[in-house]
Amino acid sequence: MKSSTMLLAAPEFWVLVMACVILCVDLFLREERRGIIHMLAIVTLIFAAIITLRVDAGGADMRSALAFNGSFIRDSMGDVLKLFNYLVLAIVFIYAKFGLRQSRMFRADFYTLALFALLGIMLLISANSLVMIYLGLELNSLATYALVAYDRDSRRGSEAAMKYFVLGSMASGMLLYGMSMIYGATGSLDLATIAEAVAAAGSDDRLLIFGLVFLVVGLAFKLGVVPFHMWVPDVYQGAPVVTTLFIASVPKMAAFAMAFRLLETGLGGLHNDWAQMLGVIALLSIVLGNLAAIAQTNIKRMLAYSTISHMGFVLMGFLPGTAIGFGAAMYYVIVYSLMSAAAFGMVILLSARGVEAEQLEDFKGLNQRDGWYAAIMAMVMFSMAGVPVFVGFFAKWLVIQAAIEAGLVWLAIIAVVFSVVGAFYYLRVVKLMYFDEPVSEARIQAPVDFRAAISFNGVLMLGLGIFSSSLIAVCMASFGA
Amino acid sequence: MSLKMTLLLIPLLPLAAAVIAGLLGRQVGRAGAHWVTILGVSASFFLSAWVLYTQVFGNAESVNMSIYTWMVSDGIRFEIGFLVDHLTALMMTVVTFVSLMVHIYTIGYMAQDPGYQRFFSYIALFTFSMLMLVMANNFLQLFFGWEAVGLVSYLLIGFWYKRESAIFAGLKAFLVNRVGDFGFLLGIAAILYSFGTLDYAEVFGRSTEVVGKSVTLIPGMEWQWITVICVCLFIGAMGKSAQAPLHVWLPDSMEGPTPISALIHAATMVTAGIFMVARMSPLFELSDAALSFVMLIGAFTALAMGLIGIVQNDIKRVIAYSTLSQLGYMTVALGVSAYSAAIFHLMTHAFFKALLFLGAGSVIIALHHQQDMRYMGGLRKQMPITWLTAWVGTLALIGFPFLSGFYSKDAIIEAVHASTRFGAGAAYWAVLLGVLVTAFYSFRLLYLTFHGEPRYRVDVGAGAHPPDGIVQHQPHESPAVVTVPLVLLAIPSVLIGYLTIEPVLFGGWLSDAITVLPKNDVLATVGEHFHGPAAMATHALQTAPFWLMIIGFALATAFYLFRPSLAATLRQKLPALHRILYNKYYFDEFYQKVFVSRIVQIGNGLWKGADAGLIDGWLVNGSGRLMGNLAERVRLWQSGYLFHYAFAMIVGLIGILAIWVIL
Amino acid sequence: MPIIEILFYTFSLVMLAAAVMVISSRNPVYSALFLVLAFFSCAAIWLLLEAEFLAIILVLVYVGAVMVLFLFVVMMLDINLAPLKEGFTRYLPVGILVAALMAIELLAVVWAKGRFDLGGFPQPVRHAEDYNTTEIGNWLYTNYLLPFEVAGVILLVAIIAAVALTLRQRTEAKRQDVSEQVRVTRDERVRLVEMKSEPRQGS
Amino acid sequence: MTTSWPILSLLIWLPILGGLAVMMVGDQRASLARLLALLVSALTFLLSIMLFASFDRMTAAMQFVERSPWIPNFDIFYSLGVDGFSVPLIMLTAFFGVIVIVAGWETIEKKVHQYLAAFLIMEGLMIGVFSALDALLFYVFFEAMLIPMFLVIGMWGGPRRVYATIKFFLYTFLGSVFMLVGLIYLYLQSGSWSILDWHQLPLSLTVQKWLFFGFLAAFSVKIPMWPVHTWLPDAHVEAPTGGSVILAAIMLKIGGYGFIRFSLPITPDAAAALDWLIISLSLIAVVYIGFVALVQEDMKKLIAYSSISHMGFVTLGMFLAFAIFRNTEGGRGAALGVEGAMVQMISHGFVSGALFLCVGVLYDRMHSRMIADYGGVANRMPWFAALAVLFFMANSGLPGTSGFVGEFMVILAAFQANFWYAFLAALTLILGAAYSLWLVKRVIFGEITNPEVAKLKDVNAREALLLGTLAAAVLLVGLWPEPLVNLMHASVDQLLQHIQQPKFNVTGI
Amino acid sequence: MLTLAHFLTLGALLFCLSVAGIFLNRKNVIILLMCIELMLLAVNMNFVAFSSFLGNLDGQVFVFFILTVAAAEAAIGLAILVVLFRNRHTINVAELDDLKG
Repeated sequence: MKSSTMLLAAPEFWVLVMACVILCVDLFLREERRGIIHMLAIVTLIFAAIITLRVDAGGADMRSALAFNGSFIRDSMGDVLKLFNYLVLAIVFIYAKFGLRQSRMFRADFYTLALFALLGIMLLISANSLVMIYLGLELNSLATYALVAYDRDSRRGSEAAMKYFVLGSMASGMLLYGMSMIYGATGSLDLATIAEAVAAAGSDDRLLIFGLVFLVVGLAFKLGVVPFHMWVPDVYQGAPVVTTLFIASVPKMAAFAMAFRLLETGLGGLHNDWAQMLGVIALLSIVLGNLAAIAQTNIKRMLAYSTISHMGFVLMGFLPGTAIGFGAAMYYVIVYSLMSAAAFGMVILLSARGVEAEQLEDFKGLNQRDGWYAAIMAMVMFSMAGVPVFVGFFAKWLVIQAAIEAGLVWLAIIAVVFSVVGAFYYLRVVKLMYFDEPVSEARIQAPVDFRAAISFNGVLMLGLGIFSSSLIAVCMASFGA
Repeated sequence: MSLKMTLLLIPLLPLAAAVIAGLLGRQVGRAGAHWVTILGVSASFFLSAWVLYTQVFGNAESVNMSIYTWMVSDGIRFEIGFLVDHLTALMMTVVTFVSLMVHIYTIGYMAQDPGYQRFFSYIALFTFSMLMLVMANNFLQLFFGWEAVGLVSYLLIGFWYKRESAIFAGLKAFLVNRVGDFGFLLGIAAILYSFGTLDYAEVFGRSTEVVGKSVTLIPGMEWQWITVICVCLFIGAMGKSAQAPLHVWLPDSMEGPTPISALIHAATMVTAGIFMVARMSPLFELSDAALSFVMLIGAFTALAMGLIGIVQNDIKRVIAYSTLSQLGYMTVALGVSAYSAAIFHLMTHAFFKALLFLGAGSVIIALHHQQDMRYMGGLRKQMPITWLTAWVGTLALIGFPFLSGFYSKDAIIEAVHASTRFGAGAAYWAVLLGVLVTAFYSFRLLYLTFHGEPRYRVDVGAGAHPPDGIVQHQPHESPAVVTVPLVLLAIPSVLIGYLTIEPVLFGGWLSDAITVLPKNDVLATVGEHFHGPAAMATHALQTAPFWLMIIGFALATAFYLFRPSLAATLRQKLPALHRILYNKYYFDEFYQKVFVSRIVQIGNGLWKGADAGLIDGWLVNGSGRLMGNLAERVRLWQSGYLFHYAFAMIVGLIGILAIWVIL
Repeated sequence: MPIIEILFYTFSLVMLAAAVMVISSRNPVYSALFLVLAFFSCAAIWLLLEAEFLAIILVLVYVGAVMVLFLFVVMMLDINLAPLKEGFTRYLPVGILVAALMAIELLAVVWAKGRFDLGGFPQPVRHAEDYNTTEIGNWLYTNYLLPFEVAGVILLVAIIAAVALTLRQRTEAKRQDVSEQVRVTRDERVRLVEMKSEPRQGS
Repeated sequence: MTTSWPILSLLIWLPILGGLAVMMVGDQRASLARLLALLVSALTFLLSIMLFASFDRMTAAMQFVERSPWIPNFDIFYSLGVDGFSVPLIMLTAFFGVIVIVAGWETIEKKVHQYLAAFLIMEGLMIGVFSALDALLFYVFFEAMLIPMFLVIGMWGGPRRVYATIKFFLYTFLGSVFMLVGLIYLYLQSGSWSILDWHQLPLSLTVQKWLFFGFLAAFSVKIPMWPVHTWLPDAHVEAPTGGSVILAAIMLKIGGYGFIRFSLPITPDAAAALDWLIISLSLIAVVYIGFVALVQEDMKKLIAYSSISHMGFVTLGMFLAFAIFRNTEGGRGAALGVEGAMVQMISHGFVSGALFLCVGVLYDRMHSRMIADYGGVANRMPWFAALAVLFFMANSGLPGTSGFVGEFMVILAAFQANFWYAFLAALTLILGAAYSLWLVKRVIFGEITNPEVAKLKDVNAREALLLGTLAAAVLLVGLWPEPLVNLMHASVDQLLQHIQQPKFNVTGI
Repeated sequence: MLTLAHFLTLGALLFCLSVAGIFLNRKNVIILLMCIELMLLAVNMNFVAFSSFLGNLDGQVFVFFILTVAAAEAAIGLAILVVLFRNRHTINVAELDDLKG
């Protein structure tokens, strides 16, 4: 192995080093100077971005290359996703700093664990073998389990963590079972070799499909789609809002990457089979997620169900198995992360000291308290509902186009109908903010970096919508479309 | 001044006057309002008269010109333009003359009314609309004028908008007219369908193209296309000219101020239907069936409405029913292809009926808006001019020889007699009996109002709104602005028939506008026996109509002048007949029950049942509720129990395995 | 080689039985111990497959460390064991049904005709000389370098997470801070109060 | 004037950016916000007049075309252009842009800047709908428009505003997503998002039918047609005056415009095959809704129902063409129907807008919309009464007012197709007059019974200006529709030419 | 003669047992953690068997990683368990139902 190829993983190493640095720095910091941790974390992300962008300075052959004996891959999809990971995580950190301070939980653990989770995500994105997929996934998951239980005195937090942990472990057990079958059928753990073996074996090898089913289940759990979605609402609700903010944004991109790597890179030969499975799962998710969200009064839970339906939409992008389809799914997942970050950012913003603004009712009369924040939230909600000109619409459009391209017009129709059903509960939030009288007249206060971040995040909903071409182009280009 | 300018000024002057009086009413004041409108209308009248003069005596060519292109669509030009021939000129003159009289009269009649300017604005606007109607050279403009006069009529009937009955009457008038217009519009559409144009000249020029074409609108029934067109058009006329069964609005329209009853609901607007059919004679001539229909409707209206007039007590209503009856005569004339006779009667009727209405108005002013004849009587002493002119009007109406009504009505009866059209026999009897009836109710009105003993009491202290039968002041003759128009209208009521019957009916005077097929030309038949107006009058003494009129007169005299008790006795002897007549054959009740309340029922049913219940309640909100219920059910699956979650995952796994691996 | 088959079946049965006991045992301590038994049996089976290194690791890591941790936690938490088994039998039929269904599906694939018999997967060659451990060691530090590093990170995360979750610095607990004690000044401790002398009684 | 500067973009973005600027002005400086909004809307209206003036009436081709790439990956362009169908509607929109700003001048007190901004943004989006030539761009404008309206109804509306506005939003949203599926399908078939390209795209009859239903779902809700009209009465009733005005005057027209731009030219054969459906629904709307309107107790609801009934004429006029082509040789009347539908849309814009303003005038004074609360308004508000009667007369299709022209043309055209179509359509003459004038009778005329009515004051200068302007417009179109109709001849002819050509390849697909 | 199928069967049965354990166990969270260990064991069994029969060490290396991760997982799981017990004073699965709906 040439040592230069190790540089391909430079961003990962940087993040690892910095996570450890932060861990150590914290030991020598006094309570009131913890802000440094935050700054360090942001700096980590900024430099990670720079490094990611500069990795190919080494030469054109670095643009898409393998390292570590083929278990690590760098490609443009990975880079784009990683860059958005940094961006979203930076936003998350800014929101979280305020949220953690509000709830008096501002400790370095959050940053270290989140950075380790990021590391897991980055490895997962760049994984090119079953081992790396599993390890990346677990690194991410383990850090996330801990983050869910981050509020150590919360009944609900620990309940959620336990549920997440048990179900997550079970899901990774199933994933592993599937991997073992794939390994057995192809004799390799390397995705490229697997792909060759699959192509040679043809798509009617039952063993492959058998393994595929388990892989799909594992993936479905990670994405949180029906019927492997049960953890999503409980974890979103039970976890402290800063953790929910994290879970709901960054790891979704990793889940997408994992699905792409496993299904397309590895098992592309079985496209027909997994497209059918994903179609059914997507349909169930869209229907069930949107339905169940209607009945919620807790905004975290509502957004959780909405996530389920959004992930259903993401899966629709996989159906045609074409570059455009994957591009659409990737676009959707990036957009979703941004929307979700903004939505939970608003929840953090509204949380009074120590009390989370979990109830939908807490959004009442927001427009009268502060028009700008209400506008941001409204944009996020309309975007999630898929109303043009906000970016969420373009995401929905692309995945629906993918479904139609795959010949599944009926699925597209059901999806759009249920997106209308979904629009109802998003509208309800807008209704609460704009049409109802405020319960509390308390001024909404937030530090300037929070305000800047959430404004930026909200304006992105509109900006990425009106100028949607660049991001779409980037996503499509990632798959060569 | 060019002809085009003149013709433009004729309608536009009243319009301008209306706009000034209406929009700037407060600025110009009451006097300003009546001066400006009277000036406008009189100018219009003189110009019209000049146009008539040039048409009749100047041998001017009939004018057909376009003012502007309203719209071009689909290659069809919709124009606004004027067609001026003898018929139009005659109508213009009659309209502007009566309108002018009414304007002057209004100064006195409405003197106390707070809506003075508004009233003048309306009647000037009406004059404009009516002129647009009669001057039209195409169906679009005809329809425009047609609806515009309807609008003004609506506004004027409801002029006293605080009065519930008035605004109801206005609404009713408009709606019943709209029923007619519904047919009329279909007729116009049929014209466009058949000829591809709405221009009179072109349509009439190519009218024969549609002969022989037939159409099946209801399966199994084949109709002549021309009949469909004509019947549709005539339905419009039925509405506007208040032919049964669309007559119900006219009596109620008497809720409006009397001047407009005279102008709109007697002299001009209601005759628009007659005018229209006469104008369309090139079409109607082609359909015997349609003409029969026209004739029978007219005959029924002429007789049946006259009968109602016998038992009514409201002075204006009696005249209104008389108007209906006379309109029936005109319609019958149309139906037997005696279009000229219809127009002739239209003209004479305009004068004497306006006269009668204005006379009635004069009485009403004197009795402080008391309209019930049961509280009148003996007014001839107090109001000699009104009384005399009323006599003139009555005699003209009943067709007393030498007076205008005689010539026109007798011509119609003769024409019907001469006609061989299907149903002409029945029509003849109807119009004949109508003469008796006319004479009876006319004299009844005259006697009850002006003769006998006063049936009212003068009580100075009775207050502003005394009960029936009591007046505050001794009645006295109306001012000059009222009586002068009466006199001015009385003159043509007497003379116009004698002077014009020969050219109008038999001289082919209207032949530039009216087409009569030779086989239908009953007036030619009648004309064979015509030897001048005087001879006609003397000859009349030997004919049935004259004696029927005398009988009517005698009966009325007996019942209402000499032995008033007889009327009451008769009423008691024939209660059923009286009730039917008094209730106007229950037309209103029938419409109320069958249409109005049914429509409201349907509306409510559709609204509450279909719209709110089925579509909104069941489909729209129902799917909302369904989603809500499903949501509640779905969220129960999320039980909170870890083992259920795990179980769901396993079931999902098993399901996928079962479908994709095992099957 | 019947001996190998006998060994296989014996250990298999022990392992499955132990697994059944793990999930059905009333006392979590017993469960843990049965789990240990299952691991041991498994290690034995892996030895049959010539995976000595993993077999040893399994015993060392699992039985030696993880199971001890389990037992430690079970002991540490003062759990009332009595009600913890209720309802097990109530849901047993459904559970067995579903588990059986799943087993049938799994086995249907495993025993799909000829897929896993010796034709497709011949008996592995026995290695007499080379050590499985050496081989794995070689692979771990070459081909699997990155995963190996990541595995280390995962363990680090586990430590951090476990500490973060369970270490509690009770704010209400009273702790001694020597430097603070040393740095204390007189003013912080002593306050002079001037008081008027009490007026004499009865003056 | 040349097309060298992007007049359409200006028309779209001036109000939108102006709206954002108004929003920036903030809550505290309401009068500044008003002035700014008025300035922006007036400028927009001026621009629309320039558009009208420099529009070439002789050609059916798109004019003032702008085209630049938007989403190149999917061949989506920011492409704008207008023809004879869009220009009048754009003018109408810009006109009402000014009207609603003035209408809300004093009556809106809460969150003035947001109110004005919502209307300005909505105006820009609606102009965008009328000028978009790219289907996705159209869809974006089409949907985005819902948001400001949703907020307007919800924030400044009546007591049941939440129900009404959510119903409005979801109804319309549901309809339009079906269209989205259709649009995507068309893109995948043609590889282009250009609406004009789609006009030329051959499609099998079955596919056309599905697409037709997709479009129908969107536009029938928008316009609205029976039986998907039930959002309209609620939305109208609860919306603030300005909202009702825009809703009635412009938004409904977007449905009609959609039929002309999408359904007819893209799926002509399906439209021909299914014209009976549209015609039946239209006639049901005319008659059924006429009956329903008659018994309404709420003024706004009555006007709302009357709007539905009038929009029945629009759809009727558009879809008569096929029956006319079948039944007659020359196809005379087809253009009359389509142009009648267009005129009806414009006219209904003026009339219903004016009527809602009238109700607004009363509501501002009495805070009631119930007919029973009124009576004898003419006693206290003569000028108002005069104008209101004019508008109600226009609503009932009185010749000389704009309301007549469209109905007249459509009825004439309907007769060319089938006597009974014309017969049923003409029933509106009776029903329209009945509900309009019955309302007039109960509200405007009569003795004052409610002491509140006795305290009414006549229209002030602002209201008089508004209503007077509209009255002038109503009369102008009624007395001389030629300039309006003239605009669209070329486009209508081309459309009719186009829809006569079968698009499906009989042997293929 | 032992074939691969025998080992796979063992893995499959173990897998089913552990899964059944997870959803049958309604009282004790600790058992759930043990079931997870069993499940990983089943997977490991598959990998080792495949590895051996394929003559390819990748599977065994994977097992090594799985064991590592499983240990880490156990540590975190137990930590969560401790936190859970501290907060709720129970580890009864059926009582973990604050979050639902």
